[in-house]
Amino acid sequence: MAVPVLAILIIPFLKVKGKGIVLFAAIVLNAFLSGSLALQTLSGQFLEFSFAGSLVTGPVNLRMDALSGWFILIINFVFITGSFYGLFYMKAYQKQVNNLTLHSIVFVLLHTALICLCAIQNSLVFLIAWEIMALSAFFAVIFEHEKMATLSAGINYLIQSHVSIVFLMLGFIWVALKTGSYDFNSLTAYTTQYPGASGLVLFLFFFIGFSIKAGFVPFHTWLPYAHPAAPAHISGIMSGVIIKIGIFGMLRMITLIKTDYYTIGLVIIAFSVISGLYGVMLAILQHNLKKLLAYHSIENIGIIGMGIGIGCIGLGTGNYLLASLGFAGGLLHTLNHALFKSLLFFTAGNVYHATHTLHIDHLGGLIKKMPQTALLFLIAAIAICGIPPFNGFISEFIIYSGFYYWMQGSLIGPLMTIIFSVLALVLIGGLALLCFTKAFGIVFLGNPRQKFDHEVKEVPFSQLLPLYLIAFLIVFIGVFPQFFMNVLSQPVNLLAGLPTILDMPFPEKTAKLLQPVTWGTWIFILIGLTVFGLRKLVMQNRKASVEPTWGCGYIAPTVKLQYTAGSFVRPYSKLFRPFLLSSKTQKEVEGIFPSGGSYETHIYDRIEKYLVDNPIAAYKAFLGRFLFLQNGKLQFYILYGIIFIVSVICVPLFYDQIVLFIDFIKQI
Amino acid sequence: MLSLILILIAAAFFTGVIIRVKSISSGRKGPGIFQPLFDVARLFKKGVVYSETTSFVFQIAPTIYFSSVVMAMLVVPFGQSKGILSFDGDFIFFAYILALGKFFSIISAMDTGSSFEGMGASREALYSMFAEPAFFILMGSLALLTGHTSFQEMFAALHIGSYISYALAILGTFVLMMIAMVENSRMPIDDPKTHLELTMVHEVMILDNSGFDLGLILTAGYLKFAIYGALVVNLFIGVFPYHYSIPMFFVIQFVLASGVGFIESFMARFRMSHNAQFIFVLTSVSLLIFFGALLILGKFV
Amino acid sequence: MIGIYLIGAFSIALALFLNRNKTITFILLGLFLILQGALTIHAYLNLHTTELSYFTYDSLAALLLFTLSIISIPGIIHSHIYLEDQPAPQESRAIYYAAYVLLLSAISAGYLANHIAVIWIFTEITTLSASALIYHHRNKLALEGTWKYVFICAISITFVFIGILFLSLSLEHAGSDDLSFKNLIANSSKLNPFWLRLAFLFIFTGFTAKLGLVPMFTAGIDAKDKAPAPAGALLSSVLMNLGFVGVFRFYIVVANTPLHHWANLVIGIAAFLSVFIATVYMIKVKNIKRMMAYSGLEHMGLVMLGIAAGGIGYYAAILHIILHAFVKSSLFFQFTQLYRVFQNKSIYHVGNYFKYNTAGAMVLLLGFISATAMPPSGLFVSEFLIFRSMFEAHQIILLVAVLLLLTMIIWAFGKSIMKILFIPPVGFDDSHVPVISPWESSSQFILLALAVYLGLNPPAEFVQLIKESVMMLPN
Amino acid sequence: MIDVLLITFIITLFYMAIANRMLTYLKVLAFQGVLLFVVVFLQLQEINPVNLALILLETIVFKSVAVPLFMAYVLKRNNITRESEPFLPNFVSLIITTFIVVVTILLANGINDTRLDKIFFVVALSSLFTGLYFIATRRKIITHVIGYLIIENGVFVLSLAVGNEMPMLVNLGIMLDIFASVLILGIFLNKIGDVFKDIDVNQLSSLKDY
Repeated sequence: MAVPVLAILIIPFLKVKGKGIVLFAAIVLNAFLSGSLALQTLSGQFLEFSFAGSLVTGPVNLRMDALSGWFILIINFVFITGSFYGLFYMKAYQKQVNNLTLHSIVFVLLHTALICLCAIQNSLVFLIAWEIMALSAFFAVIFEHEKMATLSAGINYLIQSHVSIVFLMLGFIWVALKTGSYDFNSLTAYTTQYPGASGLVLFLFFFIGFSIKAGFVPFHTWLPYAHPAAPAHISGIMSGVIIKIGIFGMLRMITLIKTDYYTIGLVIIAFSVISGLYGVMLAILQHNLKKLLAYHSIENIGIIGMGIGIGCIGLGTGNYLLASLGFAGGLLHTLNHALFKSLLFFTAGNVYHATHTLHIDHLGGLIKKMPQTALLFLIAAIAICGIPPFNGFISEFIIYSGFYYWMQGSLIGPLMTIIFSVLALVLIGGLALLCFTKAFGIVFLGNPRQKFDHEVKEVPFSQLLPLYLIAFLIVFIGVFPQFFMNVLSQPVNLLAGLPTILDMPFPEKTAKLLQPVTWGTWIFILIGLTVFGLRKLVMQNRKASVEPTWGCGYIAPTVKLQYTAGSFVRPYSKLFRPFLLSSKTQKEVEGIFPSGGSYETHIYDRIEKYLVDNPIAAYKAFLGRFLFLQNGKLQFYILYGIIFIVSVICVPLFYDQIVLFIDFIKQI
Repeated sequence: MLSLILILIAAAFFTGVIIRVKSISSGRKGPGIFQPLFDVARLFKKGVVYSETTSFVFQIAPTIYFSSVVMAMLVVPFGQSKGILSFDGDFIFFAYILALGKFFSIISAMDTGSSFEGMGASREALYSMFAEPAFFILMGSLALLTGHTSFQEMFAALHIGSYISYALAILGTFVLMMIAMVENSRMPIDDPKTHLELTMVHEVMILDNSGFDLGLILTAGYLKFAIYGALVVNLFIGVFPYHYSIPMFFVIQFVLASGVGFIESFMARFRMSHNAQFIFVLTSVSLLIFFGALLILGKFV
Repeated sequence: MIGIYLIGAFSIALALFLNRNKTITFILLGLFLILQGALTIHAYLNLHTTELSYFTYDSLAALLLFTLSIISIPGIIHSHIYLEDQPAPQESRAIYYAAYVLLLSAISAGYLANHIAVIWIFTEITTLSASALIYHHRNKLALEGTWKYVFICAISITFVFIGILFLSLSLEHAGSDDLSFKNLIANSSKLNPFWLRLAFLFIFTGFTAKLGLVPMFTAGIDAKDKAPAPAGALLSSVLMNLGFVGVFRFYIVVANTPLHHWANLVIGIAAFLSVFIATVYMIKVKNIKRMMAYSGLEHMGLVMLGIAAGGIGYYAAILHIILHAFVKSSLFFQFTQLYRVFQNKSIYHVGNYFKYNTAGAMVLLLGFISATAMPPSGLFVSEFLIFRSMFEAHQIILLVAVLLLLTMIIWAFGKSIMKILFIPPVGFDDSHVPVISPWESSSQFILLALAVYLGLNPPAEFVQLIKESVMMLPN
Repeated sequence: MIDVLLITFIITLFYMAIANRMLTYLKVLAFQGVLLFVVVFLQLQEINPVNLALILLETIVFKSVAVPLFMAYVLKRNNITRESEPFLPNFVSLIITTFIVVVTILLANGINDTRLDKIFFVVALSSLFTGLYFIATRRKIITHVIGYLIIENGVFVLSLAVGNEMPMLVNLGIMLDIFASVLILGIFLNKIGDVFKDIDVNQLSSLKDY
């Protein structure tokens, strides 16, 4: 890990261009080093390094198992593509040299911290790495820090991640007290030693801590602010890997803490269902492209969570097949989400690059100006809706089959859970479809809704390169999932608690599961191509004329007549009003010669309002009551001292009197 | 394989029957049963007109829509005989591949930049979103009932025994049919014969399609009907041998088609604002089916 | 040695007071620094030896002396920069330096004193010298601040004296009337609890004025605000430590008596109230210096919570107070540069510091991270240990309350610091912003780095010293 | 004899409570200094010249001559009005002072400690609290200083009440400190007089956080 240090030392003393190159080199080198180890672990090895550490931390153990390997690979991939994309995205900001320096430094730090988090198994050091990660992410987010909104979003994120670290800290303190060691193994030791409630509560501590980072509802409120505020490649990385580190932590704890997995599973599923539904419900109504994507991250975290939940239930009921299905779905969806979400954010970045706005209703018709971006966005959109033939479908399919597999021979209680989770999952799918048809349709299709004074053009190809790479992977997973299934077998075994040596049913089963799906996908593509070919064949000797859109007899349509994002989702928002908190400001059109009307809706997060804003407001009001203390009057200052002394002397006396009195009462 | 052929045949006359029933019940003679096919054939011969706002999306969308329906058709079994493709959880695949088709039809509508088509698109998206849960829960309860997770196995293992199961079958028929209505945007969700764009759902989305593409879309529509019909049939013909089941297939398809015809001729379309609620009723009904399944399995005490 | 030191220091102070020549001033200051260093090394070399019968080189003193000598060097450097920067009359400079040296030497002597009355004397001397420093600007507000500080300190020092008298009353059955801590600890079993209770109460209350804890923290805030930043650095780091020494040494005595639990209760209450009040004002205050001062209040509260919790808390408290001294002083030093850029200490008129002085901005940033005890700052470790000790002492509810308050503090502090660093100020013309060389900030970087190093990877001797200094406490 | 003196001391406190001239306060302070000297003189078993000198210095020279003169000088220099202008009417403050004395007597009664001389203790505490009360309720800053001096006298009495003597050096240090602090207070008082025209406590309440 000397590379990042070196890079950080070098970067400040370089020209802007040099910085970029060094940064990219450092990331790649980092990725290479850690990736090689990760690959070893995925082939089933278990690596352990131990450092002496310091007097405070005690020995520091780095353990890399298949789980770490899987996540490290995801991180590396997203970071390489992200940094490469960032090189070009940041061209617009070449003026701000210091700022770029800071940015590059924290970028490298972020990458290193994330990789370390996957390996470190000493709670103190883990916490430190965790906070380094959070802080560097914070600084990466507030790159455009002259905007107040950006900054406050960043601070919001910082505080919430601090809350998460507080929860983690409490958990670790607890264990450290009981076992006297900071090593992660002590978690296992402790929970095996005292089975029952304690383990469960402990896990809940960690669960809350990690789910703040992962953005489970209701701990999600930082997420929709932080993502839009950050530069595109950072939002891609945040949504791609940083929230995933929360997932990683959860999985890590599942492997370490030995407790009642069944309950844990139910808890996780409950949270995930809520997150999934709530995330997508709000996503639909967002007018800011990035914010929309951010809410979708919450939704996808929900889906991943469902997978993990099923896995835990499998563990709890000792049904290894179920466990492996669940965890496989969860892990695979982690990868998938990292892929298509980063792709979406990068494309959104391209849009911002070209138009300098992210407000959906100001965009439109971009597909003609920037076809490649549009295509990439389309692919990602289809993938995130979980529609074949792309990767999103594969993981959702596994999770579905997990649910249906769990259904066999389970009792009424679980069945209820299952049916409602399935219901939720389906609704999520449908809503996602609604949402992304809206996003794609409004942003890229139709006519431009607004004239830009600057020319809107496609970004250079080199900037699109990493995007194509991601898109390729998306398609690849969609078409050849088996390959990744085999890669996944090690981590899944680890989680499903099976000995890694013997070859358990998992790969065959999923292969058996996925083989026909793959066929289906191939056949589908085949059909599509044939039909298209046929069409081409038929069309070539037909005349194809180009006319204006059919305006139903109205001959002078303007771009203003187009459906807007708001109107597209209006029927939906009318139906879901009770769950949402939307305020509208409108100016009716009136008179014979109307001077002009307007209509906007503002959506606000209801959970945020009642769970975050109001309590904090009350808290601050309460604190504000005590502002009289430092009132500048000397007499009062001295009075405080007297009051303190007198009360310390007198209160016990009275206390004794009261106690005596109570005893007296009792005696009567 | 068998199911494929049967569905194709059914698709040939299904829509025709509907139209015929409607015209008869409104006292006209009406066109021949196979008139729709002729229409499509005519369309295939025609040239096309593209809107100038459209892009490549608009061009590929009908193709993908069509092929998604065909793909869906391939996984539908017929009684004992599997579809071309049959595997655990194929109904998930079924639903999602259709969703792909829908996705593209919606964005192609958006592609024209016309306000009407946008309107239709938004409605379509919303309705299909509401329709899907019903389908999944229905399948889920069947899966629970039979212990299998693929169409063919489920239907094969599905044997009508007790009264509850009859009730379930009826309910299932209702749900499937209604989903079919939503998917094909027929009465009472949508009136294909309406003349005001503002009240259309599906028709308005394809305003700008023409020629070959339009043909593809229409054909896909016919196929969809037949597919859902086939699913309904499958609810009943679980164990019967072919010489009963195949005629049964056509009878049921015919009954369904004429039923649709009657509904369309004697019933008014719901108000747009009520549609969503109505569609969600399907979900509740399918939940009832789920409880019924629980009753049968005796897990519900 | 201590004799030499005191005489030397006082004479140097006198010389500085009289002398008006710059070069001689430098020489004298250099001499003092050397003397200071020598004392520290001497203290470390022969630990546990007593000189002049009132001064003992114990480990706590050694640690704090080390801290003080480290801080004094940049302190003097920044004072020089500060004084050069603004046109002050020659004699006011002379007074400033003299008071500075006097303060430092008084504090060092106070660390070393092994007799409570002697600590008392030197504490009083610090008050006097500090008042001179606070009044350096000779304007209305400075005057008000000084007046309050002096008066509050006078009152509280009287409290301490009353406490001492009660203490000597409590020595009734103990053979000797000697008030040195050694003797007290030796006879701790024979002390009369009633008088001891009163004594502890008064002494604790008295020293809170220096320690900057509830109830007598009030004037200290004004003092740190009004004093020139390099002096404020001392007031909010090493001087607080002196107050801590006063309380802690006597706490050791009490801890060995049945009153231990009661004392913990009193300290705990005061500590929690301090954190609470710190939060209340961190949210509202717009004056950067006052904000730092309140954060000092918060940290002292944490330290005392550690003491009250006991166990590992003792260790954590001492670690925390040392690290806090480094961090807080570096922040105050940084403030001098900040002020030079903006000529204003209200957050409204300060901003986008990152643009004008990047190195300084980095210091502010790292200082913020350290002051809010986020990892990887060293204070994280000590806070972690403090929380751990509270957890261990089953004060879960208290812990949760404190964590809530701390979160609020981080929010408020972060908001202001980020504003300072990044948001451009309203109506500020950066046409004549002085260019500040990054090297000025180097000393602050060193201090912060030291805090991190001592926190995360402390050398064995360091840990050993801390262990020794809490050795006398029952666990 | 000592008791008589001490009672006189308390009476002086009462007198201070009702007196409303600045100079009266100073005179009373001087008188208290004398009283204290006599008390200590009678207290001392054997006359140790150094000790005697020290006490002379501490009481007569310092408490009853230097400080009152210095204060008078400050008064004149800042032409402070002669009235003390308390927040509360004198009558009330008299009652409160009495109350304080009564309470302290009761408190002292509660304590049973052989080496604690009760009456000393009572006098000490009552003057301590009276001083604090003065500081809390008088409007002029100089009355704060006077209050502080009363407290100092109380502490001095307390130190007599406590049987054992401090070591000489310590005692000296303490005394010097008090002297210095009073000096400093006076100096700053002058400054305040220069800076703020009238010396009212409310002038000094601009350093606040709300």
